[in-house]
Amino acid sequence: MSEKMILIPVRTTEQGTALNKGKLQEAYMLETSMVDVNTDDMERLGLQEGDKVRLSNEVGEVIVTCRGKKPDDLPQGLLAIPYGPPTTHLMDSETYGSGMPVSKHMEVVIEKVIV
Amino acid sequence: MVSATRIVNGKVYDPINNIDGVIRDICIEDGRIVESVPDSATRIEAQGMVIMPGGVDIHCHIAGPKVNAGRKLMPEDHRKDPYPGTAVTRSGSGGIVPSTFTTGYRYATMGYTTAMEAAVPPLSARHTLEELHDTPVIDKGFYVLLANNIFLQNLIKEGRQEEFQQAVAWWMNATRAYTPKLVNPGGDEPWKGKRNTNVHDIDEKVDGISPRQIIEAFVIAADKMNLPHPAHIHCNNLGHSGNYRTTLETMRTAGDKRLHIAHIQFNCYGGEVGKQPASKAAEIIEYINQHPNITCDVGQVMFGNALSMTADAPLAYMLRGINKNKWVNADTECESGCGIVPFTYQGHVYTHTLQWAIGLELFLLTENPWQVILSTDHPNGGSFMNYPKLIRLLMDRGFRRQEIARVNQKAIAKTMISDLDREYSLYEIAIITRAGPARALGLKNKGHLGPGADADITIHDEMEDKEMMFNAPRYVLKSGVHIIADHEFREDHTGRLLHITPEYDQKIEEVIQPFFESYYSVQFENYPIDKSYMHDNEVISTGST
Amino acid sequence: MSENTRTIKNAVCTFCGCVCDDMELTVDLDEHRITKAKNACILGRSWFSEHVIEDRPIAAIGGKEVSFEEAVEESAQILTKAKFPIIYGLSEASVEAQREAVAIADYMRGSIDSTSSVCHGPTGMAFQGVGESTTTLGEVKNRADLVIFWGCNPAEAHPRLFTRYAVTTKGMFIPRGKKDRTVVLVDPRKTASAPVANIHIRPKPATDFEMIWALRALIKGKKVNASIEKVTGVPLETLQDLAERMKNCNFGVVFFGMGLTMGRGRYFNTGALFSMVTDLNEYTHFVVKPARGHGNVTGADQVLTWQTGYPFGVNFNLGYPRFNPGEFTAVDNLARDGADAAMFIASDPASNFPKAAVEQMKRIPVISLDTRRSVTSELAYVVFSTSAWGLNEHGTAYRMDDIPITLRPAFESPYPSDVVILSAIKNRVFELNIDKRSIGMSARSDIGKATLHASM
Amino acid sequence: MSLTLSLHTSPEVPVEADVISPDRLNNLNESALSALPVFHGNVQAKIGDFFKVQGQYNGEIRVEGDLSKVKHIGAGMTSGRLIVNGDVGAHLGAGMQGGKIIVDGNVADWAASEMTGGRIIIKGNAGHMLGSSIRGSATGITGGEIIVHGNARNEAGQAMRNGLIVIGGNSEDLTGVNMLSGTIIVLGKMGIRTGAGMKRGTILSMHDADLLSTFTYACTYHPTYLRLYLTYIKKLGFQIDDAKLSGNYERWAGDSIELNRGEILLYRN
Amino acid sequence: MKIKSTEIVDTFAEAFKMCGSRVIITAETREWAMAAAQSMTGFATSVIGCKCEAGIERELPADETPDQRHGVSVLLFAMNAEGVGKRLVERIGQCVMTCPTTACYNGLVSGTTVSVGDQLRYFGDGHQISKVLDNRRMWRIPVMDGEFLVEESFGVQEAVGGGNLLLLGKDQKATLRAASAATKAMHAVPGIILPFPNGVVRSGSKVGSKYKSLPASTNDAYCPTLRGSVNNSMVPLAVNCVMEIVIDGLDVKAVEECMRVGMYAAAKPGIKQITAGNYGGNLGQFHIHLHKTINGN
Repeated sequence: MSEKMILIPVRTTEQGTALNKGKLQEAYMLETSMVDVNTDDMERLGLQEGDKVRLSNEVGEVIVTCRGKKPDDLPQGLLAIPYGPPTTHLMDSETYGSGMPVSKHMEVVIEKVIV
Repeated sequence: MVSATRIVNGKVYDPINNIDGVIRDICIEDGRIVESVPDSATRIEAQGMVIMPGGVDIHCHIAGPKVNAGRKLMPEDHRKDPYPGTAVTRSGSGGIVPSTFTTGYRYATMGYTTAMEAAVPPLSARHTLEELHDTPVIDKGFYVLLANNIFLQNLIKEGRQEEFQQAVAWWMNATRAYTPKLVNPGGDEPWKGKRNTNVHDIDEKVDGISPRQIIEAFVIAADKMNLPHPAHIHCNNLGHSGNYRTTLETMRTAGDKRLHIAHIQFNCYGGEVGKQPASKAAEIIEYINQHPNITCDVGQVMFGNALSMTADAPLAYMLRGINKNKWVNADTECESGCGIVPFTYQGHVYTHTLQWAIGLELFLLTENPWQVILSTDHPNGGSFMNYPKLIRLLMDRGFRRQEIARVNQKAIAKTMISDLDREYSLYEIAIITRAGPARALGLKNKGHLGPGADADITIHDEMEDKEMMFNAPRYVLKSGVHIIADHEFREDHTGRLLHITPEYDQKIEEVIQPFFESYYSVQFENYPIDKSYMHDNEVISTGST
Repeated sequence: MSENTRTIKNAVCTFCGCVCDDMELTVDLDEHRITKAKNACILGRSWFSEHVIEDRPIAAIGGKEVSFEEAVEESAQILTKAKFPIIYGLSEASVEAQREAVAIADYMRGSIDSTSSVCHGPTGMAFQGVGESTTTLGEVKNRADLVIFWGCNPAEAHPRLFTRYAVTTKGMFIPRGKKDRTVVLVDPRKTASAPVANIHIRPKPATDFEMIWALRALIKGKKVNASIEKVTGVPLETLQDLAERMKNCNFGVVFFGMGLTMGRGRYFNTGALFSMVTDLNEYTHFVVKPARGHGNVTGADQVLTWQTGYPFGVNFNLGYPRFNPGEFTAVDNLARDGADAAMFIASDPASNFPKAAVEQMKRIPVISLDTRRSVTSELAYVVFSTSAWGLNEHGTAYRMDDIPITLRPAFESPYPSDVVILSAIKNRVFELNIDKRSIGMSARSDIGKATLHASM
Repeated sequence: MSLTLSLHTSPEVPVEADVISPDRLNNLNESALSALPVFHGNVQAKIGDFFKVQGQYNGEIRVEGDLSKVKHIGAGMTSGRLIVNGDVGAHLGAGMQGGKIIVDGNVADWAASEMTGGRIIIKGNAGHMLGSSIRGSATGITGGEIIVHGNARNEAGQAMRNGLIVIGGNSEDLTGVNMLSGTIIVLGKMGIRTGAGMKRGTILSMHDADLLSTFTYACTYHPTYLRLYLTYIKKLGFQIDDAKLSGNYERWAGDSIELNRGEILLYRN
Repeated sequence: MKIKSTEIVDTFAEAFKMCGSRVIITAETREWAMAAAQSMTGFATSVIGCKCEAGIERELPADETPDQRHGVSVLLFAMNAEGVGKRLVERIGQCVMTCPTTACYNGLVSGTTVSVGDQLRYFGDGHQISKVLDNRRMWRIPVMDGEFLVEESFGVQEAVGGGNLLLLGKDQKATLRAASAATKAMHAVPGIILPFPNGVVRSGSKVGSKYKSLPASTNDAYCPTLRGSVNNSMVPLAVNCVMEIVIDGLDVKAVEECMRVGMYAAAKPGIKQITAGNYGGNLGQFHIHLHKTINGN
């Protein structure tokens, strides 16, 4: 089961502190491959906390780990991942004449990875 | 090291030394003018040329946060005026606010070798020093904005004049500035704290203090400290009709103590607020003629592009209301405001022509050119690149008439500009662009060509067209270095920072620090500027009381 | 922890754009690390504590350790031979290093861009379009009775924005701190910043422009189509209430972040916000402040502007600076125009640039300067290990409000600073390119304007 | 025979070639033409390094090949005809004052920026900022005609002050943003935020559009003047059926934040 | 010289230099376009009394008008460009702008123009909108049925007024029939109008009057009733009715052609003579000789 959703790369304290440890370190890799998903959405998609999901768009695809967020904290249809390599893998290099690539509000398809 | 140079056969204009067009040699060694040099010295043949000290700009805006904001604001302006680099110079961009490199090179190209940035919030002094470091060739300094400093205002309100003076001295040292600058004294608090209002009268009290009290306090402190250049003031009500009364009152407040009125043209308007602007240049200049303690720079308006950038934030907002152009406001905590608006002066517009004519009236009516210094308040009245044209307007009556005929005649009719036949001589030009500003600034080694002076020298081909002549000196020497020869850049040069270090009682820090810790957002210990920012510098002595 | 420690007061944290200068650092001089950072926020604490000297070669070419001089020579050669080289990064570097980098770009005639272009570049572009009413942070602390956070999450990105500058701190006219302020958060998500807000407005994602536009109309007393609720998910009454609050406060401020700059609309989002704040100054004093970071990205804007006239995305191909975001910005240079050499200074574009740009990095010679290994240094051909600015080196950093702060280093590093490396490369690039630079260009002010691209 | 420039060597990095313009190539023979300077990245090169030059200028220049890395073609031109066969890089016809450019291919960003006169016909698609201003300036094109048969991307006609832009396909976001005056006709669909900040001027689309809340519906009518425009562009080769010519259009006034003197017209039936 | 049985007098029509313009009126239907045109050209017979002379040149099919709607072409003449401008503003403002669904375009390409839409736009009270297409500026003036579209400026050119034919017939019936036939034929000539009712004027005039206040008075030389009363009567025996056709044209060729066509059409049984009015050749700039005009073709 897959669905189109909006992905917002975001900052988190964990990402910030992990950054200081080093981008090639595990803490950073781990934090930047967590995706926040609305728990109602998770239920609909049959997802459990910690499940791997595939996010894909025209640019690329990544596999990240599900982290449930209460519906009050994160609206339905919205995904959040701390900035890092997975989010850039989905980023188009088109900058609309601004120098700024598409870095927020990326349309992605989310689907559960069946192990 | 710079070798010795002898300039021969040129006609020398050196008003400080009473030399008016006399052919004589100028000798240079180690960056200074000397009595003589060995025969082995490099010779510059200056037959048919005019030799003057390097120009001194007493009031311009060339570095610091508002200048950089103005720069950043205008990519469309830079684009039309690229400035390629050479083997000895860095590239940059021009326009109304050129990049730092271009600023320095273009001043040099016009024969100016010293320029004073006229308005820097103390908190941004470090930024200003960084830009001045990247402003080549010229010597430079800056005036630090203190009149709307809340801490200082509190001392004035409480009548603590002695501590006030100590605090001003502390601030001068902490920021490495050249003199205190007063902009629309008392006007920041109504702007920032009272929903963008302003102070309208020199005796109007806002939160218990009036502009006159502030002006008085600075005039006295500067006098007591014997600063080389006195308080440098941008008067209240600048740009408003009827403001000449404020200007007269401001000058009267100084009594017989020294005071410099900045870009006074913007403060010579008759009429009532918001209507019927008229020229009161004659009234203002009459006062100045009778009061040798006052100096001013004109702030001539030149037709074409300008960028209004001022610590007088309400003024910029008023201008924005006129042209609805992009507008910058920038508050500096406890210290200052700032406004920036692109502006174009147009000959067909009544008020613009009036402003232009008032500036010329001031020049042409003055009895003592030493008191009336050439400036355009760059870039407020137009770029400093207009100086050669302005010089021609003063020197060439025929050209002036031509230009007068091209602008708004209704405005011209309201001034006496058409009746003024005066033509400036080269000697007088040397006064208003070199000797006068150097003297007003207390720069004993600048503005003249006597032994001991800095070897900042310009050599111009003598030409009928004075604009052409001052547009491009054939040689420019800075501290004895041959920067420009045959109109080409031959060497780069960094220039020096000019600043003062008046003495103060260290105890004043104990008074300042608690205020600072409560209301500033940086640490008190991190506020004063350390030596690493000083680079080449020269302390101008304040002398003893 | 050894006994050999020292304390540094009023030290500066350069992790985020707050550039807090009230750190009290305890430095273990034997271990070369900071053991305590009093006053630091969670991000600052990790910034200080995690900084260790990595054991890396001072310089390497193609993975092989080389001397500093060899690496400088190779870098200068690469940059000189390239037809379309770029320099990028600069955010975690001092003003002094940034100056050298611009000089290199000038001498080599390439492009230079800072991390601004993928951060607050759109803010700079909006500034160029409409201007900005802004302030230093101290005035927010002293005066702001209405504080709006729009599309930013200071709790996780600029924690001390709340405590030191804008919310809980007490100021001259805000004697009771937060009690004297109304805090509004605009964010679709309930972020960690939400608890501090008196009002949390949650528009649908990417509808900021529509919402600001409606607010502008409401502020001016113009009609707003009722469809606004459907578009933004925010009721018209909520917008009306916010508009009234903004008009009626004494001193209002909006902080905003990448929720605006990165979203669809980019500089139009920020431009709309700037325009709204300008509109508000008709009624009261109102300012706007990009919540900027990392480190000294603000300084990069400043240095580039004073040296070239433009804040980022500058190109020197023709021998003088030109500016065009979308053309001379790093992502476009790499992904579209095929930059043929790159020098990355204190940044890690290989980990945060779009795939197409990273692919190009892999095809061309890359020079990297960084304090620690990164994805970029891993793919670079010439790698310099540098000391850490601020922690090991003196210099200047600009706070998000353009206030320059002098850095107070904690301990020495065995690695050279950015400034030293860049200065050496600059000198060599200058020598190698001298023939490209005309000798004796006219110094007459009426000449020297380039005729090429008169239309540009 | 007209003058023909055929690309023989693809540039590695962008070539800046505003020299490819009738004003600059007039009156030169083949070898002089080949020697004209262009910038290849930061290296001054010659036209001949990239193009085979044939023929003599007779009022017309033909440029052929994949020109997607060649920028500034026809920039600032004042007269003559420039015919481009192939995709072309940024800044085509930037600041153009007169004459005619015809592109049989796609064009990159900033085509016709700050144009003041003349006509550009693009048979393929256009990029972003078609007929826009350059950064920082408040005024885009002040005259001339930009005719795109395909699609255009963001900010078509940004800050336009006069002239005509026709887009046969779709346009993306911010069509006619900050427009001061002039006419933009989009036969296809438009993206969001059309006409944001517009003071005056007309934006027409043959499809429905999501408009900002600061635009106010006025009426549904058939504006007589539109018949002139549609007839005019019909002659330029666009398919305009009679229903559109005499049909009804919704008129939306805006942007109320600004002068509120602009209009967006959406075809209804 | 004769055409059939009608004698063409060897004389000339004395015509005057005027200034002319062409106005294209379009509307949703033919009727509305015609209504506007008729209204606009009403009371425009003689420049002396009406300050201008105007008439419908022809109807235009939709594919000939700028906006592809039914149209009418109107010519308007006055003594100078300024006069044309003023009359156009008055008449377009009062008769075209007021008429439902109309639009109004310049129909004459000329180096000299007068501003029309540029004046009328103020009716829009600030809501008017200008549009420039193909270097022509149009004004859109909001009105209650939508918008009135009018071109900013109209071309004017030197033109010819006062071309004329006098038909001398045996009785009123025959003369009227000939005049009708003539005007019908003459209308087909492009670039001309016949400003009088149905193209015919019976009250031909001469310059001056015995009454000081009148600049002109009845053309007594051609009044049959005065044949016995005046010395200079030009009415031959057996002629009992005279009618005149006045022609204004955009150029003298059009007027000549029109007169030629008119003479052939009018030369019917019962028309004794066709002549033309002149003032001895001292007043008008154009002398259109009848014989030459016929021979010219």
